[in-house]
Amino acid sequence: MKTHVTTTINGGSVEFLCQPRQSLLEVLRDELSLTGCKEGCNNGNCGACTVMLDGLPVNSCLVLAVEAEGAVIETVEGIAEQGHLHPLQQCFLEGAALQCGICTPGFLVAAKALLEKNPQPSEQEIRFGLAGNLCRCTGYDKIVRAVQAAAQTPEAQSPGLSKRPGLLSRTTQTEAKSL
Amino acid sequence: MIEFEYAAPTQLDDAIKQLTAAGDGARVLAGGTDIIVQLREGLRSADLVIDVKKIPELTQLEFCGEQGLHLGASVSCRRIYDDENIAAAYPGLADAVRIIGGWQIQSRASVGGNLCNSSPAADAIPPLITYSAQAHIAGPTGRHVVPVEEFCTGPGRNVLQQGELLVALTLPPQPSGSGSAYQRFIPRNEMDIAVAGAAVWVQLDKRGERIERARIALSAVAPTPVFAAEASEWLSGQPASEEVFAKAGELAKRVATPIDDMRGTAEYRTHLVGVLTKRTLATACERART
Amino acid sequence: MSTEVAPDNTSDTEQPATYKVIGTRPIRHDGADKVTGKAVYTDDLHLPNMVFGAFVRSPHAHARIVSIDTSEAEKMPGVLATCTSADLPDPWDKVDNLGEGCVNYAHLSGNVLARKKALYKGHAVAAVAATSSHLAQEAARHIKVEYEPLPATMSVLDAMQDDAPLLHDDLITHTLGDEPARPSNISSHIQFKKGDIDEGFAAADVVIEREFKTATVHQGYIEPHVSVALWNEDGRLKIWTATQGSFVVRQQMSELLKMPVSQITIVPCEIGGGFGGKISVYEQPVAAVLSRKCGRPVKIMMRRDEVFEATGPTPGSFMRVKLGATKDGKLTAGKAWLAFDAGAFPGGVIGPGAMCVFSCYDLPHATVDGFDVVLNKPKTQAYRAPGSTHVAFATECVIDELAEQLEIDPIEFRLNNAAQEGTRRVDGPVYPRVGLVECLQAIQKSDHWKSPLTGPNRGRGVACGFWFNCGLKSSVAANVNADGTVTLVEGSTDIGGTRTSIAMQLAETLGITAEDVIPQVVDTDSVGFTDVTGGSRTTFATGLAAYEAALDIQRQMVEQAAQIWECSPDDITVANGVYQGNGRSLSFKELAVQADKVGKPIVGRGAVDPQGSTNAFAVNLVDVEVDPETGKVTILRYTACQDAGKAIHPSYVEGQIQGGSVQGIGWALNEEYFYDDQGHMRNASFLDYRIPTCYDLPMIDTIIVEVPNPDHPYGVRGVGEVPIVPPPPAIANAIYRATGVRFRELPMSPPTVWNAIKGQNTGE
Amino acid sequence: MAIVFIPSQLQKLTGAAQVEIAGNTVREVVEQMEKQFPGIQQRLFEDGQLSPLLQLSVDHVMTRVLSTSVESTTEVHFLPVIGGG
Repeated sequence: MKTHVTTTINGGSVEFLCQPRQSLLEVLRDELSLTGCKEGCNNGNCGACTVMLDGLPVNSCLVLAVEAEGAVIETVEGIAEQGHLHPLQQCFLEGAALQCGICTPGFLVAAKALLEKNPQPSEQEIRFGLAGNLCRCTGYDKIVRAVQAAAQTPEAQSPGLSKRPGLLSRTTQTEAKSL
Repeated sequence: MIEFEYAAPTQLDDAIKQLTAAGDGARVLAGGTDIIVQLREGLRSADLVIDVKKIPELTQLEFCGEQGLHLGASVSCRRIYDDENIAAAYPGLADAVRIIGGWQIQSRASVGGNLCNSSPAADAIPPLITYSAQAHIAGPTGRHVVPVEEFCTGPGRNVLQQGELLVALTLPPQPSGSGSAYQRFIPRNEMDIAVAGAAVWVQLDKRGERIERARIALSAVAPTPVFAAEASEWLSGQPASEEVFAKAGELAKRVATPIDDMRGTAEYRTHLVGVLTKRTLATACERART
Repeated sequence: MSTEVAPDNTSDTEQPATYKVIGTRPIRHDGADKVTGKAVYTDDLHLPNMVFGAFVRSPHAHARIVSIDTSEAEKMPGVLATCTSADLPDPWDKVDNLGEGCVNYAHLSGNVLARKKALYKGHAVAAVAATSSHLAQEAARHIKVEYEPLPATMSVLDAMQDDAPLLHDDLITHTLGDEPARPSNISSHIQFKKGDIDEGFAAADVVIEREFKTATVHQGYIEPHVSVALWNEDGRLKIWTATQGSFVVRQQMSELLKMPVSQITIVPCEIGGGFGGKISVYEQPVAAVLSRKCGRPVKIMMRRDEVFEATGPTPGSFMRVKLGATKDGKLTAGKAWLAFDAGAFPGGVIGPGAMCVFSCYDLPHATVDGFDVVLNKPKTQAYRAPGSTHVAFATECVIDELAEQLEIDPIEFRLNNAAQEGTRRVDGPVYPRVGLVECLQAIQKSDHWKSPLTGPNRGRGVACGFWFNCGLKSSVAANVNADGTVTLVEGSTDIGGTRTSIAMQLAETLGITAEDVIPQVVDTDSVGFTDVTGGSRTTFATGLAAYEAALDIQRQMVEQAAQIWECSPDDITVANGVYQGNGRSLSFKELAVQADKVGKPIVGRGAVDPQGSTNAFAVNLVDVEVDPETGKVTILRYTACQDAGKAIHPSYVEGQIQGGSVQGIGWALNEEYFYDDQGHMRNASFLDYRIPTCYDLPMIDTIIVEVPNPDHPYGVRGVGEVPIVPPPPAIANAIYRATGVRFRELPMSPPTVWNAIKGQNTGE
Repeated sequence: MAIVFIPSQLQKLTGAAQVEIAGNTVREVVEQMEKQFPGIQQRLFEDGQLSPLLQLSVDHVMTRVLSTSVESTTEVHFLPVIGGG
């Protein structure tokens, strides 16, 4: 038996059918093709599947899709808008805060939630806030610095974390820069 | 995962009827951070999963200094520590809910669910015990109240009978001069299950020098979270000093009957009880003074 | 964090050249895809009509398989096919080199699906395909396997005993010399001798011999193993997979399924980490067989517990290391006895372990004995500088103890004995120009080393590390586009930004920008053979292929320019991407636009098999604080210095250093396979297999030293692996200074540290 | 001519840790060595190629190519194969 679920995902109304045993992660990825959220452990220990559910970051592997009835969901696919990267995305790129990239969507969603709650976090607050997200490649250094850098952007400091133009073609000449 | 049905009743009575009808095959879903993992890994099975987050009484969070705290069974950890007044009045509980999993877990996991999961290593149960919290249970035969201290009966087991549901927890108001704290020991700094944990509640005299009353509870060192009665009683009338904290830690060890497993040996866990009790007593007394 | 070039005392030929692209930090080409969730990893694929596979795995650490009954599962609605080892061709005893050491295909086939015996808990025994992943998991539980449990052997020393349960009754120890008559669990014995150790130890004033143990650890990549296989009716097999090397997957599939490589296409999707663990095949052949049997694409994704229990951890080990030195701080002799567990099948990482044990030092006399031992654990695999981390833990702890006894500063002692150009390694060869001395000096000059460490229960430790790095085969094709950009087609899967570091070398050589290169990682039908992304070889070797392709393009561009300008190619000069001749001058881009209109297409090729290795050294400095009441170690400050030869993209070099250091920190402090007495891993999850979270760490400061590699046009050395090597001994040495206890077992987890401190206090 | 470093476990066959052997390539050197120390080639080769368990170090260069040319001062070492992670 499948259940009909109506949700809002990344600002748009989305309806889907699912079995009660299907996780939100499974439905987002397999039914709705929102494959930005990743499965790393499927039991809430790695954070790669982090999405926003009614304004709070959750592990979508630990949410049943049927629970999302009436919920507002945001995924990594909704962070950039109309070709403009979010400051966090831009800072992750400029700061080389990703290597293999599998944990990156989860980090971005969690970091965005963190900055919305605490726009000027200390290093320790960032580390505590992102402790639910595992990264095996970077040693976290550049991730923490990218979040710090994003918090310093004017956009991040204005309400709602508005977008700024993407600067994908820019080469950052940061010889010996402390990044 | 094996197939199951899902219900999300909006009335407590409906939930109890569904729970009763489904019998053994019913599982309650609050935050889901334990039950979904258990179902997926085949550690528990379900024919029917009953989501209780749409029942108003279970999502109620009310704090009034005079009456204490009413904590609906499915209220998330996050809602507790986000409320500055609650976090200030029940710092031991706030300590616990801030470290249950990462932020993503805390957005969903509930203290009620932590209690009903009845893990010996549950972080939220020891603070509840130190506050002498009450568990309000509804079932096919009506409602009753059980002290949290008596709620868990073994690893993953508790007093809930078939058809019964935890509705809320109530914590008494906190008198001035009281303080509380919870600490667990884990090898990492986050994202771990307690190797051992200690919660402490103290009431100091007006000068903040002497302990009038104290309650100590421990996690991960017995089949259930336990109240350390002897240590708690001994503290009455003792000065709030490092020597006293250390002695209380030694006494608290006497209720620890831990096992050896991949998270630690029995010897190490027992030792940690002494360390954590001492440290949480110091923190709780410090908080009682401010 | 700072980036340093080689100190002034390097020779003229090593003066850093001025580069326009190399050494800058462009945004990686795949970056936008990866921060927006658009990058396609294998599990993101959803092929039409696709079904899902699941494994049945042994619940026993060692058991004879009496029977397998798939009939009940096959009757379930939605179940399409089952598979056991009977569906794989009979394996053959052929040993092949996959660029991560060797594989014997009989063993590999037996690891993919157990034949007569299950050799470890989690060993795959059967598999099933069904219309949903839930159903496949359920159906797997309906495959009935009857086992006859056998005694298991779980520790490397136990497994070496004469009376140990034998895993393979035909396993004869391989040595280059005389081989024993009887089978055992010792699959190989390696030996190196240099000089005369009796003489060497006799000349020593201080001799220290210690024993060390390390636990089994996992690479811990966040993306589980996952593949989609489509075995078409025309006999062609296509596999989309998460792998470090698409061509070695093709090679393994060809051997295991006994079909020609030309019938197989491997499509490497974006890969979520590997670190040596995604080279061997596991689920790929099974997905292929299931696809052949049900005629539909089959996806298999492992659960996290399967990843831990059944894919390549790196070995646990037992090591005995003895070193002697004179009063004035010169090492005279070394002796090492090393036993590494290979897991259930032969072929662990003992070879490089034995070669690396004394590789940081100039030792006049030494012997090394290394043993590869099978036991009832998953088949081990390479993990970042395979074998070197183990042995560095042993050697660097003894070195530290020697320095202390001799009352010599630990960095000075290492400088006194450091391997350098001309040093003969214990395994024989002589080093070319290497940068260990420069790394030690850079640490000595660092702010970290100069800042005093104060406070109780705190200590500072230092350690060195070495890794060879491989060359191996790489191919690229580079197509010049009509707009003057270059599409770079390559076979190296990109795990950590290598698309960009390879593109930058092409760009530098051609005199264009990094953004004017469009790198594409393609399938095995679309580019020449390329070995794995591993062995710290990709930026070095595939970069070299890109360099060759650029020179090839340049030659063709010169010809085109000569045609356009109606002059001889000999009259044309090229400098910094500007082509000049016959009084005219065009940039690369301008010339490409014109050439598109007149001449033949310009296609550069680069195909290399660079012989040699890039000899990377690293030195780490760490400050720790130990909680004496709990035994918990906090990393206060960390500085990792490494010779990168030439850092092509410094951010990603720093990233490799930081990531490797943190993996080493995890290995040092908490990571281990925790086995119960039944040989069952009890912590097969990211909850209890504790890789570091960001809340466990400080920033990891990096110092990049650049002593150019003489065997690469831009001086590149591999950087990916050596960063994991020094952290465990550096941390052990720091904990010693904080507690007065020398730790000789990994991990140095809180209970271990507490126990030792307690033992010290009570005189135990 | 090359200086061949004999793996310690094979030194029983040669009686020495290093031997000077005639030949212009590694293959020629090994073939010549077999004449002097019968049985050594089968320890090092498989089907006429270097054993997959071994690699060569010719001076400091790691290789598996048997046609690598050698001179009188060239050192040839037989080492276990290495890979990487």
